[in-house]
Amino acid sequence: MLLFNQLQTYLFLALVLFVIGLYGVLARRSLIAILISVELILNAASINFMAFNRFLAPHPAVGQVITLFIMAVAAAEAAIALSIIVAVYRKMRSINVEHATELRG
Amino acid sequence: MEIPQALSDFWFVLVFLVAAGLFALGPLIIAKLIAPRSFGAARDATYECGMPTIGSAWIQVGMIYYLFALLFLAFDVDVLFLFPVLLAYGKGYVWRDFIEITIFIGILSLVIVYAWCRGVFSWKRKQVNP
Amino acid sequence: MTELLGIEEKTYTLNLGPQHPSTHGVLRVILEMDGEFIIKAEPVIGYGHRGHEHMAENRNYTQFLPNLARVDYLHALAYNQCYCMAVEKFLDLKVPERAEYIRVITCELNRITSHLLWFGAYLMDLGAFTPFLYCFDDREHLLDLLDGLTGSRLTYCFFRFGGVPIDIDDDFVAGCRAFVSRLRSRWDDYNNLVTKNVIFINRTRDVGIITRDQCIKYGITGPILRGSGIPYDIRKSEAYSAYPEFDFEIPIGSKGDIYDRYIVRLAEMEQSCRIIEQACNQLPDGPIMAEKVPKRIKPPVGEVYQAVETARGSFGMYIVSQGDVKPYRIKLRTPSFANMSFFPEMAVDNLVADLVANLGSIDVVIPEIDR
Amino acid sequence: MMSYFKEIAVGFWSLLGGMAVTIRYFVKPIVTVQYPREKIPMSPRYRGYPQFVIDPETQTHTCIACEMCSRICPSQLITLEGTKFPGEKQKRATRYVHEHQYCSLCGLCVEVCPTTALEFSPVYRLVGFSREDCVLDHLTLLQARQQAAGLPVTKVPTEEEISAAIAAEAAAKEAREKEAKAKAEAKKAAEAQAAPAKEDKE
Amino acid sequence: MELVAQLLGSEGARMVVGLIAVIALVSVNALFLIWMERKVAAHMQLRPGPMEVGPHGAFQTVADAIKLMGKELITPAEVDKPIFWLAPIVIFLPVLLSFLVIPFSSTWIIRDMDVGILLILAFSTLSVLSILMAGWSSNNKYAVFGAIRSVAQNIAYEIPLLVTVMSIILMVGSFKLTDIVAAQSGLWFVVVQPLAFILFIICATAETNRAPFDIPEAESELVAGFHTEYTGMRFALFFLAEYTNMFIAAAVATLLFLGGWHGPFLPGVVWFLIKVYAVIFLLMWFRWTFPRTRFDQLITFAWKILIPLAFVNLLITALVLKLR
Amino acid sequence: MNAVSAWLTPQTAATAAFVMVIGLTIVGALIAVGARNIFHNVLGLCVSLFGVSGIFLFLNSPFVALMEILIYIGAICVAICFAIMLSEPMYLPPPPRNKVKVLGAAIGAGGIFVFLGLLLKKTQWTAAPERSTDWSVTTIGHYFLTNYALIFELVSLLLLVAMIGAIVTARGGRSKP
Amino acid sequence: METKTGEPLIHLGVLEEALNLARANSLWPLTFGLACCAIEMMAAGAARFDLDRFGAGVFRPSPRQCDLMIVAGTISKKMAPAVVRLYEQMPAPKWVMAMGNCAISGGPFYYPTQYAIVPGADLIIPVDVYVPGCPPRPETLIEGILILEEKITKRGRLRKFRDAKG
Ligand code: SF4
Ligand code: SF4
Ligand code: SF4
Repeated sequence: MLLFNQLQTYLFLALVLFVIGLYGVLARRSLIAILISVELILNAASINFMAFNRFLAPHPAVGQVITLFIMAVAAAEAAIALSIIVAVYRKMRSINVEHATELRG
Repeated sequence: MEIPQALSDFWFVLVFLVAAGLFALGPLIIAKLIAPRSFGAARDATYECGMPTIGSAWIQVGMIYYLFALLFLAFDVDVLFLFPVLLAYGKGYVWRDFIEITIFIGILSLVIVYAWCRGVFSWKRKQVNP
Repeated sequence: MTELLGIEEKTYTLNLGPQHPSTHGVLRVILEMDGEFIIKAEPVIGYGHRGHEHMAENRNYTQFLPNLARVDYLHALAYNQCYCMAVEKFLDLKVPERAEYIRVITCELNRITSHLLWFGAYLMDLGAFTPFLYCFDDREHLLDLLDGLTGSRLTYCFFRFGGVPIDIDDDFVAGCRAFVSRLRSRWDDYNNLVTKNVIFINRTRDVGIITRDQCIKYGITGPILRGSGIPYDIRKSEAYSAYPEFDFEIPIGSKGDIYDRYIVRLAEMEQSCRIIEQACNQLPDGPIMAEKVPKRIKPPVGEVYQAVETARGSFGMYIVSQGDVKPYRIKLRTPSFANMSFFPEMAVDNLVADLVANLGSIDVVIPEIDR
Repeated sequence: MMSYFKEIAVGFWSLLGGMAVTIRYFVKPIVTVQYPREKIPMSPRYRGYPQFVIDPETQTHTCIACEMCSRICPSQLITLEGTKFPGEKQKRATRYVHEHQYCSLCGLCVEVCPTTALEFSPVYRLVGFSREDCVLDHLTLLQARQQAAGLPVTKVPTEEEISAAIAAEAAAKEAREKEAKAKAEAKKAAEAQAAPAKEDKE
Repeated sequence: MELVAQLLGSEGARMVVGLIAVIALVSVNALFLIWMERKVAAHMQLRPGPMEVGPHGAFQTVADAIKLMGKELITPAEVDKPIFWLAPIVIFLPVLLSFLVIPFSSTWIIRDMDVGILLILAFSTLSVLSILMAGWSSNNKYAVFGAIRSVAQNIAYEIPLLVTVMSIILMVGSFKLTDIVAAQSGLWFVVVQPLAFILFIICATAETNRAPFDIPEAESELVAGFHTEYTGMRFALFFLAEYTNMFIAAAVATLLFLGGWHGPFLPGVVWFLIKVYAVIFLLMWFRWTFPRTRFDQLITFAWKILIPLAFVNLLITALVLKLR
Repeated sequence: MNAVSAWLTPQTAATAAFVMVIGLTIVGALIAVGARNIFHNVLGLCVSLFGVSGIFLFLNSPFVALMEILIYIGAICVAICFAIMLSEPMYLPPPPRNKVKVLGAAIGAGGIFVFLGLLLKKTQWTAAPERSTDWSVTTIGHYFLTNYALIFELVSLLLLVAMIGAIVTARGGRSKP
Repeated sequence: METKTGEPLIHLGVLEEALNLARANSLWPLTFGLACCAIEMMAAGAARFDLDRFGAGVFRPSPRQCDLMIVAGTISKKMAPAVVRLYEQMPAPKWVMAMGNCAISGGPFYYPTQYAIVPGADLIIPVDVYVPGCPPRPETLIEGILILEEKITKRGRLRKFRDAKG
């Protein structure tokens, strides 16, 4: 059984990516860095889908379709998130999460 | 399906990427070895038309670039969906494919229309502090 | 809270020049930018300061002659002429008619070289390299003519108090005619290549507009003024030298944008061609030097002002004499300096690309600003 | 909408017009004079740097060291010395250094020279590795040119000759002065003699 | 050849031989193109261009290359060093890769991938990234500006490029470049799709940062654009990549519109190269004729004119295919 | 690929390449969250995504792999870079790390990692009994046109809405500092 | 003038010669005009004279990519620091050509009470070749480049087209 022919490997990899992303979301203060981490998490999800698709799913195309949708959603999400970040920056002169929360009050 | 078919393509890609990297790296190393060095107070200073720079270059660029990047994002994603559809186009549908593509593109074009109406394409400087 | 809230301004400062391909030498512009837009442009001059006026006070009248050619090296002969005319006014010399004609012909040829160079350099600013070489090709023909007459290619020191030292011959006149017809045959190419080009039009139409009032307020002269629609030209209004005898028009623009200035300059070249043709046809015979030019130039106490129209606008020369062999003070009223003074206002709220287009359209010669 | 398309069409057409021009020039012959291989003939008036005229008669220069040129030169860059050699009517330049790096090629020196000893050289290929390479000694240059043209080379007087000449000149001057003085005295005496005669006349 | 084939198998041999050939092609092509560019430019400007180094200056670019190799590599003090070093290498990655799928003739192709054209398009985005890296890391305002502009321009023209390519894919129904060329054995697509061809050429000009769209390097404004701070060999790598990109763009244009290797009498490779260099000549011709567009006009031109036209073209193609 | 050496079987070579790709992904991801400089973060993301696209290749889907590069690296990363240039004041030194927060994040992420990892180990996955082998892009397109047609159209609508939202926030969000 | 050039890491005779030959034939000048002489520099690059024939026509606007600084014109005191700075920012090996009398010595602007200019580029940066004239003809500039090439290769050009001065 080859390393790259096992579902487990991919799932584990996705998990690692997800955890790294999660750490980023929790630890970073800059909104953009958080967005980057979120992208990592989304990619972990994509890998999962593709792996299931490759090893389990009855129709291989479906997993790819879903991955493509994830990409679209990621793009839309990034667009909106970035706009919000930029808007926040323009209002607050900072994109640091802590500052943003402080300023809300 | 021991080894996925796509992998044989992957080999080519990998080898070429590595080769390109080495190809680019080689002359750089040679240059490091055979080039003389110069000294001077301003040698390592940032070039700005012969004057010392004022402020950092990591500047904040105009909003406009960002908006264009966003527009690009939208259209790039639509390309992503159109590519597979194009391959399937005309393979056993009556009019359905055409209509779907038209609707898809139609909706997307609204992005341009909207941006156009909002004046994204006219580069006027907006006063930041009105 | 915070260090981050300290940033109120998100503008930044950019040095354009002194070494920059589009500042035509050594102008420096300090730009205050907001993104791509300029919110403040501050020209810093003096990088080409050579102390011309100070030199005048250290030299006698004759010795100052070659120096003037270096003030505006693109239209050196007009400066020569202005200085000679000023001193002649002082000394009350009457320049023979043939000499005046020669002066006019060479001056107009020089004007064409200046405009051609502007044309080429400006197009190079706009990123078109080829017209630059075509212009230089044309210009070389002209330079050959002038070189054959004066011996220099650029910094002519040709006119003398009281006339010109060297007479022109039939070859020169024929050369002038040939050049004029050659230049005329090129207009089509230039128009197709540049004037009609949609990219060029888009870059210059409605950009860098200078209104009439602004022109008058800032003392702008030359093609810029005429591009804004004011038909003011010293060659007509204070017709000096042999200019009254020629029939030529003052081309004017309507809007005062870069395109108008461009058109005006092109039309001016055509008008210069006309003047040259007429002068060649009517060239009178006679001496080329006034009769009794004193060996030692020692003007009486007094002051004199003389203005001429150079390729960049009206150049004025104010000489104060205290009866010495050296001028007491010479003040140069250089056109580029006045034209440049409007530049900061013109640049604001525009893009850097427009700044370059604007700067080029003013057609500055840096030593002329810095003197 | 119509104008939108019209604009595109007109713009496109204008671009084609420009391309037609360049392609036409592309097939035209080049205008370049490939300099070191072929050369542009210099116009006779071309101002390279001032140099001595080789006089067709004497086959040497005619500078009389009157210093008119050095005085009128705006940059004051001409250093010259002249000596009157015994047996010659006029002074002759013994040293004429033209520091070309200060010259503005105005031609004033050439015009002012009373003996038209100066002309502009058609040489334009003067380049050097140091500032001193730009300093031109006219007499040496003259010698080189004479050599090239197969003319007798003008000898540059040596220091001793010059000092000898100066001494001779001084002696001659002294003699002349003495003579003049003597003459003057004689004249005075004659006048003194004549004066009473005049008075007489009156 | 035999030995290599034995060692690595036929595919492996193809890879190695192809790699060597591509590296040779890239180097020779860049040297030749720069020389050609200078010659074409010169002759349009009534001058001969490089003449003295080798017959008609043939070794001029070789001399340039050797000289650049012997130049000092300055890393300015305030740059972001790792990125500054990496950028010239990254810009080179997509360059070689694209040759992987370009068919020089029906058999001269290193790897005929199913996703052929997509590979070129996808990896060309790497050069955008590299430009951004170069400009950003230089910590030089001109470089940052150049980079941002370059990227904005690249992404703006990428959309119409992709869409025009789509209309070809729509007609062929395959991403494979060999399929696309094979479909043109009768009629070149330039005849069927003239508008798409024009759009493609315009976009390719912009994508390769060439005049009249050479804003990123607009020297009259931005000194030298994103490679303002790059010296010697690093700068040369950008140059090399730029000229190779030009070749790739011309090759893609040839493959998509000009019938690739199809042509009478001569062997396919020759036809292919002739067409590629003809397209490159066209690009040079543009460069030496037109002034530079202003940046905002450039961008809005893409969004206002090119993209709508490209989409309209796509829809019309789809409609015609339906009606046929 | 019939390579010669005993050790250089396609399998080992592929495994090596796979490890490389994984390494790229993880190192990139670490840079993406770890580096101080936000620009390095984005580049790390790019590296990571490059690795992910390699993984997609191993998962037998070159199309998705290339699209990953085209969309993520070509578009999303560039957009992020532009947003950085618009907002983050790069010329200031980055603020010091908040130790507590970093520690908390590490513990939280580590906990989830352990939990999910164990879960992963436990779970048994079963493949669908009947699996088609049609990986082609055409089939994807076919799905877009039939089964997922609605989603296909919705994507464009989503993008439209997202763009309008983005433009409104970015343009209208200007306020006095 | 503390600017010096250091030795390369590897030094091979043959290699050095080949490099020098390449360097000599590909002198990229800096776009750097100070005054009137710059116009003649432009003219030298234009169609009639065409510096590009010698490989010296690639005017690079950034000093980082240049080999040759042609100081064309008067260096005012205000400009001098910028000239030095630009020179220092050029990568080694680099050369300087003083074009025109102003750059050589202050030219017509040099006189005892002069206050505004630096009398000679060699006072602030090391100059390799002096091209006198006011302004020098484009041919003279070409001649300067040829002689600089000789200086770089230390053996004269491969092609002989230098004849007696004329
Ligand atoms: S050159 Fe002429 S002006 Fe000068 S010293 Fe000699 S004779 Fe006099
Ligand atoms: S040409 Fe003018 S500057 Fe030169 S030496 Fe003669 S008088 Fe002096
Ligand atoms: S040497 Fe003469 S032409 Fe050159 S800059 Fe000086 S004054 Fe001008």
